[in-house]
Amino acid sequence: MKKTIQVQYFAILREQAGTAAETVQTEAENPGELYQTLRERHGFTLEPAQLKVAVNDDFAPWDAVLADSDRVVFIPPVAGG
Amino acid sequence: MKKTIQVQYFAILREQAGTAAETVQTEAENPGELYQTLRERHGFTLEPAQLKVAVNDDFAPWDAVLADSDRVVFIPPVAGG
Amino acid sequence: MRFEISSQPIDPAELRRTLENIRAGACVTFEGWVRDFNEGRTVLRLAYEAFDTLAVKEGERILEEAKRDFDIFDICCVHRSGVLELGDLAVWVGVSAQHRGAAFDACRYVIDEVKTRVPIWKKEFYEDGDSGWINAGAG
Amino acid sequence: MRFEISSQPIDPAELRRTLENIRAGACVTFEGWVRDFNEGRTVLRLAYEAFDTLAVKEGERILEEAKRDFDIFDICCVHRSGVLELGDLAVWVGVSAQHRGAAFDACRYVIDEVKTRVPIWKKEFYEDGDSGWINAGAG
Repeated sequence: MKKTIQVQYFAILREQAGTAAETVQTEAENPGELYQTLRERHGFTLEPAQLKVAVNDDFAPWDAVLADSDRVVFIPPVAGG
Repeated sequence: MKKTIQVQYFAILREQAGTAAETVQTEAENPGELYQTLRERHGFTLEPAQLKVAVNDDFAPWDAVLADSDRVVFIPPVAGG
Repeated sequence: MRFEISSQPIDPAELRRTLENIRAGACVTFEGWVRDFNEGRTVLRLAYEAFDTLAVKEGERILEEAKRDFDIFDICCVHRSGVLELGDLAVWVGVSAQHRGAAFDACRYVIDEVKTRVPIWKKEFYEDGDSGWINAGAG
Repeated sequence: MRFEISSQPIDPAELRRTLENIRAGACVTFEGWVRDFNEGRTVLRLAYEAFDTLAVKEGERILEEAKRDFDIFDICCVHRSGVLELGDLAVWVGVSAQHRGAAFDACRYVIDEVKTRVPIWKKEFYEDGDSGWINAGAG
């Protein structure tokens, strides 16, 4: 079943996607499947192992079950300070 | 042979001596002997083992040879910061 | 206790005042400054981008961990976002405590954790016209 | 590099500015504050007394050791003398360095050494009217 996911992009992912956010209709069960789809579409260079995931503004596992209207962020390696 | 030594006192030694400085005529060979004399005179409570010594504005050993006009300071345990 | 992402310049003197406490004997601060050289390249300026909501949430968790694990009174961290020039203050951490050991340890804990856990990204702009996101190796 | 005994209030913002350097990525500061309680007694105020010439000489030696042993750019320490009230700044140490590890380590080294080596003495004045020199046990 298709659901609507809000995806927000930061840093190198934002630049590679060419947008800071998009709304995706997807059958992806979890962030892992969703990244696979979006990586093919946008040509993201980062491997999943280099990323973390946030669902609805908190960290979540790659196999978290996605629900309709969830907000997802893929988090590149951080570099604060 | 008597020599003239300028002694300066700080903190608890200043209070126990009742003065910040005095000029002493002494036959003391070194700061150890000098402290012994001054301790008897002023009733200093600190043992030599609790003190350090400065001669002419730098740290010196207790058995440093004192010369005429030397400036001596007995240094109570410090407590900066 | 306060963690903040700020798009405006950080005023360290003002932040330091928020830590004042007459029961505190020690205050340790860390400042991260934009420097002109990194990994062999001359840097002209930086841009920080933050995932604000999660950054604040994770930053507050780090400060709570520091409060729990070290004997401190107060702790504060502010991290810049946006474009920064050489010499600008990028991040400020301040801790007040009864004794200095806990203040040093907590301050260092916070900056170490912030650098690895808080979703903030740094883009460097180089003298040669190139630019790049730090840590975002081609993979 | 500067070590100073000051009979006047310390201005941390002004001292911090003296450390600025666009090659530096980190600045760590330590402040010692007069607190209201020590070893079970309520403190009203402090007096610091320093053997100025030797204090500056020994303080400068400590800063030189820090410059030699840690990879830092600049380092500064100012210690108050005279009467201080609760909350007053008694000692300030600041270090700038390329990286934070050296800045933390050097800052901590300096304050640890200053507290045990520099000839400065502290008298505490208590709520009950008593007073005493710290560390000057009756022997």
